[in-house]
Amino acid sequence: MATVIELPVETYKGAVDPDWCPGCGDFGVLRSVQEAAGRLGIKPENLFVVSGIGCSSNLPGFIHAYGIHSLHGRAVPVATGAHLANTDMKTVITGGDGDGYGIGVGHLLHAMRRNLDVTYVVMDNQIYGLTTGQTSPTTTKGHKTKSTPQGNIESPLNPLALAITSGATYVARGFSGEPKHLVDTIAGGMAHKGFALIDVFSPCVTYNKINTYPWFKERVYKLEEQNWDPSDFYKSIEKSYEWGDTIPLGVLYKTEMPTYEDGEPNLQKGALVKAKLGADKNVFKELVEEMI
Amino acid sequence: MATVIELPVETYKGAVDPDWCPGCGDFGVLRSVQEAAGRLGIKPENLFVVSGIGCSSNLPGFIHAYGIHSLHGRAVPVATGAHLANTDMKTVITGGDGDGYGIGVGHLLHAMRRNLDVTYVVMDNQIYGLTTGQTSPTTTKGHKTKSTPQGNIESPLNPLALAITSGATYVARGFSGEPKHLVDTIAGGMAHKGFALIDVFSPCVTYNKINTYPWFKERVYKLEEQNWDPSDFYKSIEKSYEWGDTIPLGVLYKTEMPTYEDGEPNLQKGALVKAKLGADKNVFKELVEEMI
Amino acid sequence: MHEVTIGIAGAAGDGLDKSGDTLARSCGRLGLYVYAYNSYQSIIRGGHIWLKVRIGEEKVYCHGDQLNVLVALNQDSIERHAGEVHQGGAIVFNGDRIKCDPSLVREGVQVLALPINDITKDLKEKYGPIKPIMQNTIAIGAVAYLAGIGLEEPSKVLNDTFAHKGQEVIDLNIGLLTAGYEYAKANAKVVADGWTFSKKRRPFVTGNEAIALAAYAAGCKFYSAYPMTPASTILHWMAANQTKTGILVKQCEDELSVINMAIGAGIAGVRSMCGTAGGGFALMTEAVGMAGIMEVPVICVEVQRGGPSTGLPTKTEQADLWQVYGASQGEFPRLIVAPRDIADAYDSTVEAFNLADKYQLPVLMISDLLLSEHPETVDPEAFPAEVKIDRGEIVEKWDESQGKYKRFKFTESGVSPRAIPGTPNTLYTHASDDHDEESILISDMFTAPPVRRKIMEKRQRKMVNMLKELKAPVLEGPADADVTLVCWGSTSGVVKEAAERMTAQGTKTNFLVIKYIAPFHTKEVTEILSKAKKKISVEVNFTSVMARFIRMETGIAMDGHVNRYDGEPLEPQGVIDSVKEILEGKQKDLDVSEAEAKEMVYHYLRTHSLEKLRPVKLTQEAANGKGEPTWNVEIAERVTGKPGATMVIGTKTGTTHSFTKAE
Amino acid sequence: MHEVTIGIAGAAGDGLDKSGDTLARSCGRLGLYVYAYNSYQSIIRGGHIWLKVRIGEEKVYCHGDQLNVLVALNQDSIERHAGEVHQGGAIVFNGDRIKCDPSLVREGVQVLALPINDITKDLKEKYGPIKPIMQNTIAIGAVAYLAGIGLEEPSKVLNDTFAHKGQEVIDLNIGLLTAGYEYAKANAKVVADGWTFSKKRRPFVTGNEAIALAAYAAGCKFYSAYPMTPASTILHWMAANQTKTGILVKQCEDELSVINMAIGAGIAGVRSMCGTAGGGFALMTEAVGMAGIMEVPVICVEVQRGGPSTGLPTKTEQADLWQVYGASQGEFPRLIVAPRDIADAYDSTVEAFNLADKYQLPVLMISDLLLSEHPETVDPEAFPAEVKIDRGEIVEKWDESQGKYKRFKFTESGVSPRAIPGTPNTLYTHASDDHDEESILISDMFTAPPVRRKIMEKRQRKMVNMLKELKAPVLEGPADADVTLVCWGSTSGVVKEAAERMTAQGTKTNFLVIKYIAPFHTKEVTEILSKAKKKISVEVNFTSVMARFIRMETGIAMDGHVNRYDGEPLEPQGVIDSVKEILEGKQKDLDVSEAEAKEMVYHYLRTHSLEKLRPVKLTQEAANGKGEPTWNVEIAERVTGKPGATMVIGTKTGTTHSFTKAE
Ligand SMILES: Cc1ncc(C[n+]2csc(CCOP(=O)(O)OP(=O)(O)O)c2C)c(N)n1
Ligand SMILES: Cc1ncc(C[n+]2csc(CCOP(=O)(O)OP(=O)(O)O)c2C)c(N)n1
Ligand code: SF4
Ligand code: SF4
Ligand SMILES: [Mg+2]
Ligand SMILES: [Mg+2]
Repeated sequence: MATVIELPVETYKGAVDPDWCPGCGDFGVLRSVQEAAGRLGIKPENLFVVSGIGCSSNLPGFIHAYGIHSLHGRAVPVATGAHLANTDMKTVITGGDGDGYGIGVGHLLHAMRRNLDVTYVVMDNQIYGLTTGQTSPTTTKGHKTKSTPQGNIESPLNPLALAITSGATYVARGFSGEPKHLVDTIAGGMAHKGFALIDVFSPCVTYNKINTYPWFKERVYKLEEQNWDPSDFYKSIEKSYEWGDTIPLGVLYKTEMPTYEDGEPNLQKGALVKAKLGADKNVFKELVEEMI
Repeated sequence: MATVIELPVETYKGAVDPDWCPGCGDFGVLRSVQEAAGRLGIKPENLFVVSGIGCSSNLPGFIHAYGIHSLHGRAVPVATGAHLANTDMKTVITGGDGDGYGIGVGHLLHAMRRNLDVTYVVMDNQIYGLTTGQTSPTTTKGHKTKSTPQGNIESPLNPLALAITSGATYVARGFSGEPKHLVDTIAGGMAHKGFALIDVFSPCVTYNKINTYPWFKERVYKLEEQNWDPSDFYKSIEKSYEWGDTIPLGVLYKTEMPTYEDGEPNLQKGALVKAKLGADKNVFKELVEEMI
Repeated sequence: MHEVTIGIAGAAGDGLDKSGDTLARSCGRLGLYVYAYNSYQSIIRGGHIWLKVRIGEEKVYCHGDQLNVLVALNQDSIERHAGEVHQGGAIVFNGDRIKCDPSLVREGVQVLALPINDITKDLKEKYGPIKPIMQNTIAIGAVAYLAGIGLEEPSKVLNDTFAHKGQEVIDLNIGLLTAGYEYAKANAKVVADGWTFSKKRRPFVTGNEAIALAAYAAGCKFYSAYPMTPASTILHWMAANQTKTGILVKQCEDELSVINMAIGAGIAGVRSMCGTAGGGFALMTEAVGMAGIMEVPVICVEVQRGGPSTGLPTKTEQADLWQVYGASQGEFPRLIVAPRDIADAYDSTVEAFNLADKYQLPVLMISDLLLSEHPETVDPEAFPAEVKIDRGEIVEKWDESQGKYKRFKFTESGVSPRAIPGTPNTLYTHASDDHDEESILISDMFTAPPVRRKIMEKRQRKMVNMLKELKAPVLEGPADADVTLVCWGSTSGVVKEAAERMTAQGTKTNFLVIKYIAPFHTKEVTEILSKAKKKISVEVNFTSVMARFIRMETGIAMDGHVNRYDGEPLEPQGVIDSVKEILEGKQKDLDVSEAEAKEMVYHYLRTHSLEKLRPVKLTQEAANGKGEPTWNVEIAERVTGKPGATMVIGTKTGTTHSFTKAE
Repeated sequence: MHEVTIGIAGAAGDGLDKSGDTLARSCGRLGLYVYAYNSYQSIIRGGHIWLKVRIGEEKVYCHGDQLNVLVALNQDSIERHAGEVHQGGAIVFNGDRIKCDPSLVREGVQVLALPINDITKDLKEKYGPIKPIMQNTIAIGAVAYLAGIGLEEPSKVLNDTFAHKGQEVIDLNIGLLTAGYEYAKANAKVVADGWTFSKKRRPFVTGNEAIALAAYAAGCKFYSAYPMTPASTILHWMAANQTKTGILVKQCEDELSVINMAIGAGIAGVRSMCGTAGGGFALMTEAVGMAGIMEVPVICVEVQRGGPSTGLPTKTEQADLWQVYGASQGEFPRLIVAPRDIADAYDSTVEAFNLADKYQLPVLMISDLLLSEHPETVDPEAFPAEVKIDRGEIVEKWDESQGKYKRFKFTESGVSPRAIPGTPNTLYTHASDDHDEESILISDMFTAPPVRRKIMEKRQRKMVNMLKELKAPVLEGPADADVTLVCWGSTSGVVKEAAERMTAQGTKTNFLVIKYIAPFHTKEVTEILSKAKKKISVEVNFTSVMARFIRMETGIAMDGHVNRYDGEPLEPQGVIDSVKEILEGKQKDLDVSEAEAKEMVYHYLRTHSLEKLRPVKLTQEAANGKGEPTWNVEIAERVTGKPGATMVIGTKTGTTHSFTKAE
């Protein structure tokens, strides 16, 4: 492995400035992704940043990389296709809780069980920001939103438990209010071989008046500071349910497993995008012969 | 609670005979659902049986009840709508592994976290039967199917772990080759208040030559015979990973939790389908006044 | 016609819609008519918002193309809109923060720089510092004076609006309002007055609200949705009023779930509805066909917005016709209806529920952003609380002695009497596979071609029979017109005004609004159009979808097409100009105009963080080696006026050939 | 024309397709032409399967409407098809298990009851009991004799087919084949002979295989799919040959994933394709618009089957035109192309990849079940290994000195040179929101109407330019024809034969096949059709979608429509009869015919477990208080002939008015 040449965070400065509300948690996530990429020395032209639709999903437009700002809920399959077609690039998916855990959760689950070698950073604000404040799959029970003025009656899903049980091999949580730790966590995910899911508390200062910066600040602590052993599958699941007065940040679970790319026969000879086009004459002849 | 008047299994005999392949596991599941309904004394006209598309999803056509044979992967939302509109009826969803855990898994996950009061029986044959034998989300790694002639490279999902972590409150497994036990398991789910997921090994004798009756017979054992305590959340998750030489059947996990219906304000006064149509004049006036 | 148009411009988050609302409701209560249009952007804060409120003594059918009073909430807004204010009008802004360059203002326009600090001294002493957002109320006070609507009604509206916040907030707001009013009274001339206030109190409603209210009246019991602009406000209204209406409101995990749940509820026998925008509807199409083959009554509202794909989420467009028409594979009966205005949205919704039940089919309602989100005053009579409810042929009871109940009985009408699940002795399966009368599948081992032929014909007969009871479209305006404009949806308001103005100006013009798309009144429309002299379609899209649709149904082609597809709605004068061009046989000019080139420069500067610059001079050059004529633009520094850059824009393609910073 | 048609009928799981295959390949190797059609059902076992293999010395374009030899694998098949065998033909079956009632057989037809037990004695001794499925080979042996193709070639085919199973299996099969052949030789007359065997070896291929093979030739590197009849066999072929072709084959979790992955791969720069049936495509539509606005090359194959909804999964239909045309909200460029036959499917696929790359847009290929699943012999020249590969304008390298790379540069052609991700200095974002040249969103804070106008026009110009290089449709057949048939997709084969037969019979008939749907050759088609004397559309659907589409594009209406929508494909004689009716000005008769009523009775008996009965007499009654004339049917017990029941079927509606069991 070549030595990594770190790149400065400015390398990834996007063409336009983010139009998020002042104070939005997503600013911190954007910067952390940029720093993590820099730390790993990934050249912008070798970086795919893929999202769906949402405030958070606007991120690819704000980073200097090959961005894909796709459809609501479809970041994972679009990223999968792009990544499988060019495994020489690093693929990072960025998006919101609604996008990833709501409309897109089916794709996510299947991508995780494939242990696809991509990193998924979810800006979890427990609300639908862009559509002006409806309930999301991680909205707390009882939370009064535009679509649940009587209070949300659904239990939130637990993204970390879902990730661990589905087959993700790097499962972590960050907080936009802890930028250094967040860079570490995201860089860890991007360096990991296999599916990395990083759920990031990224407060929506406009529509979520419950899960605010102070709310999290009071509760979060870092697993790394407690010498957490992320290798135990069942303990990690149990840990993922810690929620209330204390909420853990950091890498809950991590393991090494063969990736989808390892198993796919047609990825063993390099990136598809670099393969020669057109049929091999002998193979073609053989294929036609089978039809006769 | 009124005493239950049991009904004979013939009560539910469908208009046409099943056209499944002789020996298909689904015959046993059909009969078990019929027996379970009879045991609980559910009149056929008060029973919704809802499916998607697949061999297994043909079930509603073979049972005397109000059947809904909907779209591939959409059984859960269709059932949810039907059920919420008429909570006086019992709603049972029946379908395949592809239908429920593949294309439909997003809906399933969200229905479970709602703890909707329905019963979902999945005829899990670890293959796509109706489309003549492609890989399904529960197909074993390495299994050679029509779509994976080199062997499946994806890890199967664990439906029971998914159900427990997602919020289902009755999570069980049955086997078509153990009909009595299966009736008990399904009847238990139907009697349970909340979301019941029952994964049933229902061998596809035509396209799955690995997970056959003998394969299961050699491995399965009944949790009930081992005094399994289904109330422990984390232990149940752990148990759900037991797979190999021994595979547990029976109720892995069970708990009592408020259902979606308990929380929904507009379901507190009885079934929606029985409510009077049209606006209340005073309410209407008030609503218009708010617009002035 | 006695009318005035107020424009309020600012950034998202400036609270500008609330201000417009106060103004509009005040007028609505006084008996004036109001039509408001909000040209906003999809980001939460910052984006430019442009709210136009048109007020008239007679009904106004669109936001028009006048501007009499501009309220500018930031500097950018002055630059964008000051020049649009007509003679006799006024420009109002916070003089403490904003400057208005006189060169931007037309002659005869008053410039009213409100000295906010000064005029709120007393209020600040009493209530503490005034939040920026509250300053809008001062401007509204000034507008109340300029527009001649007085202080009383706006004060009452503020009183109602802030009732839940307590007397102090009310008093502060009324204080601000009054301060603005008094300042304007002392320093400006009224722009409009002499109104006759009928005092008929009219609700100020959006199309989405009308649909939601109508659904309640019609007995809807189930509404499912997933948030998506511009359909979300149906969900919001439904959710906010759920305990009052008893309608179960379900926000689902995606649109697939939304429509499948709605169909499930329809199967179970309740009146059910769902709604979404174009992108969400794309996910729903598979289920529409299921409702068709299962013969399930269900309503789906598709609100069009700027496309394709995520497109322009907050912009209006009418380009989803084919998506709705082509929804789902195969052939099945369904009603497709496009309401034309807010009152019609109410009626159409009620009718949709009745026809869905009567013909047992899905109803697709096509709306558009403009119709769904713009509010206007509507006569209260347009919203009857009691409406006709026709559930069609329902089998309440079935005796086994009547033989086997056949859910899909082959009938002459195509409609088979329906038993609601739960009814004893009528059990059947709803199948998405094709089936026979008894709902036994014919797709599997039993395929019998003649059975399939007959169920297909049965289903399709519903279309023929339903058409008979739908009101055919009629020509509006002079029967002997020289020009016939053809349109659909919210564009009908603009077209009505354009046609009337053209007729008044000597070109007799009438117009045809298409409401029912499937089934279609082929006979009637053919009759009307084959007699029309010049037929011109007017649509907010690129490919004239409705004109194409009409040609499909009638074989008749338009003589010309008016289209707008830049994100903004049509306005009457724009329509008139385009129609005149067509009548004169002029080719549509797609070149970049000077004004457009200027806007493109602004766009470039804004997106390249060069807001210190502004375009000062544009000259056109024909031959320049760029393969097309160009606009050569001199760009200067905003403050110093020094040369900042030059930019060359292609007149044909609109490309930026170059942008060169001054040394 | 020298030809023979063999029909093989049985139940699903009877292995009947393998037998047909042996026969067809043998002919294909001998240099004869073959066209096969399999009318199967969607269940795995049991359902009725009806395979027709038409063999000719000249190319055969459809499965025709003849039947010369029937191979019946069960009793039901005799009852259904024996009467269809033409004079001079033969019926072959296992005489040990099946009886053939002579009353079912036309005059001059040989009945060949194979004494399977007897003629396989030796083989059984040598190889043990013969599995039922292997008995088919005996029948094929008999057919080889009857059809005059000899033993040699079928033996070689069996040799190749069972090569991987070892010599014993080969020997057994050839033994069975020979037994059947010899028995027929001894006991029957040949039905067809005197063939000239050119010995040109032709592949026997389905449309799906042709598409898959073409994709390989064209450099496809990524194929994603979710299983769905009738598109699944593309996936199966791709998967089976993945290590040979190097194409990454991905079965996804659903169709949303399928197309979004394919688009992702397209974005990354590989040639990528996906495929599905109508129902799966309904789930894909949202993404099609995304590919449109992002200008991503990607191919999606939509194979039509019987609809609506799950419909008739294994039946052919052409009713998804609107779904494909209307795919996704909004307006964006895309190519929609419908190949007409298997060779054309190959060419179209190759062209699709080139046009997708050249114009940077999604290509939607519409196929249909008949085209996709029926195999036919195709000249090997139709499948060149080396094909033109044109990737369009690609930016291989970009220097910062060239200025900023603009992915969506506004160009005259509408095409902006494309840099593949990974290229340094060309970084950009693919956005589903609308955007400017530099891919900066114009949907959010920056909306600039003229920029939007120009990007819309840029995209749409691709449609205009692409049309110029598409081959316009031409009339086939006599230029001075009295009748012009109009069709698309696989129906063109039947139409060709119908037109030729009509011309031969004295009614000069030509035909027009529409291949490119969007963009459309409006000028050329208008020219052709406006000169045509009688224009009649021929389609496998209810609403004549292509005829409607043509009217939209040209304003020209057909003079009549031939439709079939009972699940079966059109056949030449049926087309000719319907065309004649139209020419004679007859109203289409939708009444239930006697043959249809009989089939409806069979359907009723089969679905009510009354297979012991069969219809014996049908009489029509006009006035009977049922509101329509009826077919009154006497039903008898199959074995005893005793009265079993009576049934009354409505002639208009097709409803079962009553079914009464005999006492
Ligand atoms: C198919 C579809 N449905 C709905 C929408 C509207 N929509 C845009 S963003 C969004 C939710 C965003 O929530 P989340 O992913 O949590 O992002 P956030 O804005 O909170 O960062 C929705 C519903 C859409 N664009 N497409
Ligand atoms: C949208 C859509 N995609 C694909 C199909 C085709 N299809 C029908 S059944 C099926 C899979 C069935 O697998 P499973 O649910 O496991 O049922 P099984 O047949 O094994 O019982 C598929 C892919 C479909 N009907 N609809
Ligand atoms: S609405 Fe919320 S999530 Fe969106 S930009 Fe504002 S703060 Fe961030
Ligand atoms: S194919 Fe498999 S799942 Fe389907 S009916 Fe046959 S055995 Fe059952
Ligand atoms: Mg969110
Ligand atoms: Mg299965």
